[in-house]
Amino acid sequence: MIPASRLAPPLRASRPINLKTEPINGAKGIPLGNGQQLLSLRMAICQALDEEMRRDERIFVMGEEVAQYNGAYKVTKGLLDSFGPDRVIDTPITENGFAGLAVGAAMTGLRPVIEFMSWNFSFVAFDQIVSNASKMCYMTGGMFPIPLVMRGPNGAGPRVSSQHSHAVEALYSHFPGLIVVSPSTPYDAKGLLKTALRQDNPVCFLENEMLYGHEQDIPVAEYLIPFGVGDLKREGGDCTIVAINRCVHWALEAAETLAKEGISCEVVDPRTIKPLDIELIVESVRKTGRCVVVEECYRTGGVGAEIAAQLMELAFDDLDAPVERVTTTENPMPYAENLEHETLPKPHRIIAAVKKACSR
Amino acid sequence: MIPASRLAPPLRASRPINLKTEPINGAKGIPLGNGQQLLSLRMAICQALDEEMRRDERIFVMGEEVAQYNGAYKVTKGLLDSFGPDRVIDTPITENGFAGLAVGAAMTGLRPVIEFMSWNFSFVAFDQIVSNASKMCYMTGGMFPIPLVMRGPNGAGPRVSSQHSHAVEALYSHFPGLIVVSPSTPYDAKGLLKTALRQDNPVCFLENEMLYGHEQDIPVAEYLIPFGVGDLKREGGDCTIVAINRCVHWALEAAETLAKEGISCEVVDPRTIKPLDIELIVESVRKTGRCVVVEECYRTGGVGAEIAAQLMELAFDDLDAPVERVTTTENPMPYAENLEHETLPKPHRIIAAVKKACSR
Amino acid sequence: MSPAKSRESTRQAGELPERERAAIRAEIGRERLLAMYRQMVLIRRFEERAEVLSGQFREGTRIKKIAGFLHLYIGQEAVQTGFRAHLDPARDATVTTYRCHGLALLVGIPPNELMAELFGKVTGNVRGKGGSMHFFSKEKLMLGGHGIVGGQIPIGTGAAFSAKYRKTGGVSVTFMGDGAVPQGTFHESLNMAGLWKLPAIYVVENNQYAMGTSCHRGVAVESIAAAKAPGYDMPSFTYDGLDLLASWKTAGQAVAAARGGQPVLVEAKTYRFRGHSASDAGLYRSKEEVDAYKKLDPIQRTRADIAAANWADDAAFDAVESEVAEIIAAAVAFADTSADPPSSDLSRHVYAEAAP
Amino acid sequence: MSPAKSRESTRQAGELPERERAAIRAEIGRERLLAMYRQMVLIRRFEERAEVLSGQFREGTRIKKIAGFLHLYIGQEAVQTGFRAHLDPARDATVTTYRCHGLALLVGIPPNELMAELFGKVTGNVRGKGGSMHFFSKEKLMLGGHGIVGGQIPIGTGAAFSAKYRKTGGVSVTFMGDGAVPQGTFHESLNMAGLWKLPAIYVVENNQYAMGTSCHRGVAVESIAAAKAPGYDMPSFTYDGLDLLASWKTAGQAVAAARGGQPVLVEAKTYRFRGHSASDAGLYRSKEEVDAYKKLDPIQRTRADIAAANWADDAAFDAVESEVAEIIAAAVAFADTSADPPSSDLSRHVYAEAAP
Ligand SMILES: Cc1ncc(C[n+]2csc(CCOP(=O)(O)OP(=O)(O)O)c2C)c(N)n1
Ligand SMILES: Cc1ncc(C[n+]2csc(CCOP(=O)(O)OP(=O)(O)O)c2C)c(N)n1
Ligand SMILES: [Mg+2]
Ligand SMILES: [Mg+2]
Repeated sequence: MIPASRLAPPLRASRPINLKTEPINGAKGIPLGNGQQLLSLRMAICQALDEEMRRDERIFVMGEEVAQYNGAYKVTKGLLDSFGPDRVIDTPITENGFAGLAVGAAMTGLRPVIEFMSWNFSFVAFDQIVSNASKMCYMTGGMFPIPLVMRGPNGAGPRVSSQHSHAVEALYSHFPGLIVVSPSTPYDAKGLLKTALRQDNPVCFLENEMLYGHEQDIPVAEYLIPFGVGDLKREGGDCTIVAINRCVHWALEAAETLAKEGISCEVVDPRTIKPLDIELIVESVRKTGRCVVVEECYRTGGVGAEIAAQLMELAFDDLDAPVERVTTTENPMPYAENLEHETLPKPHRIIAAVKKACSR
Repeated sequence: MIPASRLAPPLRASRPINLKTEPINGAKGIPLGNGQQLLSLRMAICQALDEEMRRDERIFVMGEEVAQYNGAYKVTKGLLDSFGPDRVIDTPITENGFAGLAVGAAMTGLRPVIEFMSWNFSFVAFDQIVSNASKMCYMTGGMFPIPLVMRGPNGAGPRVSSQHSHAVEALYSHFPGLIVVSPSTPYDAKGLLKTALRQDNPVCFLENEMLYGHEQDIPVAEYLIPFGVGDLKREGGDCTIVAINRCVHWALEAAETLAKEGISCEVVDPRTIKPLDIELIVESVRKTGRCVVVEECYRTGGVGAEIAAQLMELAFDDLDAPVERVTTTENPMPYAENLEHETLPKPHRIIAAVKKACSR
Repeated sequence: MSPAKSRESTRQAGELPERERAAIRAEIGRERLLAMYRQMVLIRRFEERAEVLSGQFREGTRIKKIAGFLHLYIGQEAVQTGFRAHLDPARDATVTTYRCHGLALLVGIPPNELMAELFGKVTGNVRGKGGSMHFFSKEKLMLGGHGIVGGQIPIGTGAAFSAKYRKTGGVSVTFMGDGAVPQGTFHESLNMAGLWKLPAIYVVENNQYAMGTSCHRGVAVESIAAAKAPGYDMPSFTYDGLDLLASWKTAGQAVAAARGGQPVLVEAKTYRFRGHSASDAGLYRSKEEVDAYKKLDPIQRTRADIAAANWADDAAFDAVESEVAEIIAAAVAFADTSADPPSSDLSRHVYAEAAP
Repeated sequence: MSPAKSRESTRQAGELPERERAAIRAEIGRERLLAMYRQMVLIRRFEERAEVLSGQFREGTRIKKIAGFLHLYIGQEAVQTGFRAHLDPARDATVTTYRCHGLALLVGIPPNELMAELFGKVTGNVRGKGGSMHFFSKEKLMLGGHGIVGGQIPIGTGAAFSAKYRKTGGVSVTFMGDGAVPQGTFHESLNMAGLWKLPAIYVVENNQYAMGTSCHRGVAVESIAAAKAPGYDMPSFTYDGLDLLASWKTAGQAVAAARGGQPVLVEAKTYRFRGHSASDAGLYRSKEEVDAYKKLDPIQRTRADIAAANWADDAAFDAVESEVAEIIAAAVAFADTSADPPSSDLSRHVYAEAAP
């Protein structure tokens, strides 16, 4: 059985958030007494940055609109005021340039955080991420580890079509040397980002614009969440749903519906894609015998493919049905509302996949 | 049973080739009579380019050193002489620029072939390949298909270490809109490149430096090989080895050794990774019950992961053992000879994987 | 190799004296000037309507038919209008950013198609697949509508390459924002164009901000075109992009140079009257600054020019407005009554349907 | 924003008159000049030996201890030698391309380590993981050894950023080939450096070829630094990179400017005496051309300078050669007798081992 401690604080339903009511300093949560605070995911990230920047002078934040504009999605709100223009730096639109600058800064004693206004724009910086950041430690025999956090929104935004809707979990987890984090809740985001800022590897920290306003009660006291430790977001016995980032919420919604029909789903949130807590997934699948992976990456070579392959290796005799993959369909994101809806791995598709897995 | 027609002309063992004895014009094979010619893989590519450029004026070849230098690896040898500097064009080192230029040219009536001196350098051009080439047709509702061939050597070269040794099959096949071709023989290379040059999608045509000198007798008469049709490179009954590009040769070597030990392997060469001839793989696995995928990509999210996931979906009850994945190990390529040897999916690792699969 | 000297012919921004204005007007002629005026009004009203329909702009009720990003060209119309007037639709290609409504209307894509695209309908310009940022026309050689800053610059360069390769005598005009200048693609493209003498025109629409980043915080030099063109063996032009006459005049020179095989770099000093996109609060610039620029509204100035020449009276201007209003009303009706794309469209066009 | 004017102080290539040479020599002084001469000889002999050991160079038998690419710095030694002389190893960072043997020796990485790296041994500079293209030193702030053309330019920029951030007073020197100039990274980096006034020096080692592509077929302008620096609000320097005295002099000015917060772009006109890498047949340049440049061998010219000043006699030069020969023999012996990396190294260093 999976220990109850793996269950994170309960999710709190997202409610519409009004930017203007968020505190001027995006890092300050709303105190709730009893050691808890209310934070949006946006603010959780900001708070992690704020706390770690106070703790470690080597950390700086750089990216397009992160300073004076407070971040295109207001994630870095207030950091410029708190830390000044030497540590919170607006850049020209020049992702490959500033990603490489960050690698150079990391090689010379600093701990850069760079924001991609969205991960779609990391494609311009792909070479610096892959050829330099991911390999430097290895190719220098350990001489130059690269403590670098690259962060920003990932996955589909609201109807922003082809060039603005990529989910890059699968893409970057293909490369040894990179760490890939993809949190689905404010609690996870804060704890994982703090961990990212205290270790020495290049981290792709993948947020989701659609979850920035998502709120949760989280502890005021400091905590860190280690990489490679997944989290049960729901317990269940009939089918394991492994879901990533925004898909966790869709999976929970689907699980809710399925529960009414008598199908009990366990929702596993790996939280970090590389390293991947395959033990937790295997443990769950040993129990349920069935697995559906839900992600925003494309199907071919998505995270689901890797999980399916590993499950085959590690739980060959435990699987009662093939691993189902619910992913972004195999097309660039279309703009039209109905097509966007069908492209994304939404609850109706998850439900169908679970039923298929369970019908076997 | 798999029809014998799927068996390509027999492989001919590679022998050391002396560049200086290759004809001045890289496109001209050595006639063997009876409608056959002897061609190295390098020359097969050159011949395909040569034939298609004669056939279609819209095709031009562009890249670093492709013209006056005859190609860094002499693949385009003689093309400048045959077609002149308007159609065979040396570029500055500016991969993102000329890849995007090619997209623009493809949108305005031309059919560009660009050479990446190696696919490692395509990372600089990643945005143009993914955000523009792969999406243009879709995002314009079919208005602007992109007939574009991107080609060059892929995978590990000879001891060239971290930044020069990537295999990109998995990377690019993740993206809808791209076609990924990875031929292992001169025969396949020529037929597939001709197909690539007559269709309207962006194609990643992945060659391998270590195979450029590999020779084969191939027909003088014109032939094309369609995308999505794999090829049996060896028949066998105990285990299916799906191998890509250079790994086909390692797989054949392993199969030879295993045959002596009484294990009969079938070697499937998918030839194109996207589209993937999963039917052929399934057909073979139905027969053998076992599958080992051999590729030069990294393990996490490699082509093997996708094949394993699809096999689980399509041949769940036929698999007697988990799909084994023999890949580049999860590290950037080291320079040291012994480490490079262990990093690559060489015969000794394939043999071990087949035995593991068969021991179950 | 040609010598590195720069055939500089920079024109600085600044109001042209009335005598020069009159001369340019005469060169343009009444019909063409009125036509350009009408085009600018069409763009303006089309976008004002789109803005309302995107529901971000409150006018009593909240109407939301248009989703996603909406980057308006309002304020900048004179730039592309001036350039388009010199182009031959049969052989000259154009390409721009996500701020592409103006160019799409200028090349002549029917407003119906464009509005339907904004609505995400199958009758849309790209079958509802692209939305606001991705307008295209194969027939008119308008190559987008691109979302990645700087991503379109190599594409425009490719169109110029193509024109030269096919010996059509065509040119390409690549529009970009000031924010795209620091991107690697700018540099890579201009170097190739300069090296190979492609018939390419690069127009930096310097509206002084890249989102919230003012140009002097993004680009190391004050005068982009003048400082950078010599580095690519190109001449440069810099002009007041809020002035249609200056735009037309400069565009003519730039197109002539490119047609003669000399790529050029042009900087149009302009301003956007709206936020970066519909969701931008615009706190980075003062109301005074915005108001000052609004006084230089290119449509108003063109109207004044036309009036100065006595080429139209108020009634004529009103007629333009009502004609345009009808076009837009029809476009909205068309979009509204059009169907969503069929779900079979989901997987269609991922790959090309047939060889040409 | 600072004005766009370029504080140009270009120096054109060309032999300095003897009076000026004498003055520079005096500035450098005997000890330093001899030390630089010795460094250049060390680089030259080290690489000549590596060339033999790579087995591409035939001298009777074929010896192959070194695999992969081998890009030799032979001919270009004066450039980095002149720069390194002005740097403070404790705070000034350097970074270069795959053509990195010279810089590694200059910053003081022990030849044993470097030769062992070429042999792929665990005692190598990066434990046999990098080979010829990837030499590094954390202690000496040498940030590589990079294989992707242009990929190191942002890294050097980051080192300058870091020096400014940490207020060390340090500068960074980024070396690159002429072939890297068209890459987007060049442009993006120089723009940031110009914008933020980073203490960065960019040195284009224009050896006139990028593999087989002569510079005028790759870069649109003749005079790279002079034409491009103004576009980044930087001054430029151009000098004869085959002349150590010119190199030392220019480097001093460039380092002083950068230390004062003014990034600079430097172009050293130089030449490589060998092929691009060991496998290059070099058909793109004539024997006459190569021979003409070999007459300008920077080591010979420096020797002549030293002799002209009467600062060393033949015996002293011979002593340098034999001292260097010993160092190299020792390095080869060390490399030869060192162990291969253990197989546990395969998966080591993919990730950092511990937080610092
Ligand atoms: C590579 C990339 N980085 C970031 C963005 C996000 N982004 C979209 S528009 C924009 C500002 C562009 O400004 P400018 O080029 O001046 O054009 P303008 O919007 O002023 O017309 C930014 C940062 C993007 N689309 N692409
Ligand atoms: C992005 C990229 N493209 C292509 C290459 C292959 N390549 C290696 S060196 C080289 C030529 C570089 O010439 P230059 O910058 O002048 O340096 P030099 O070798 O003359 O020192 C090329 C094309 C590469 N390593 N990286
Ligand atoms: Mg702008
Ligand atoms: Mg060079």
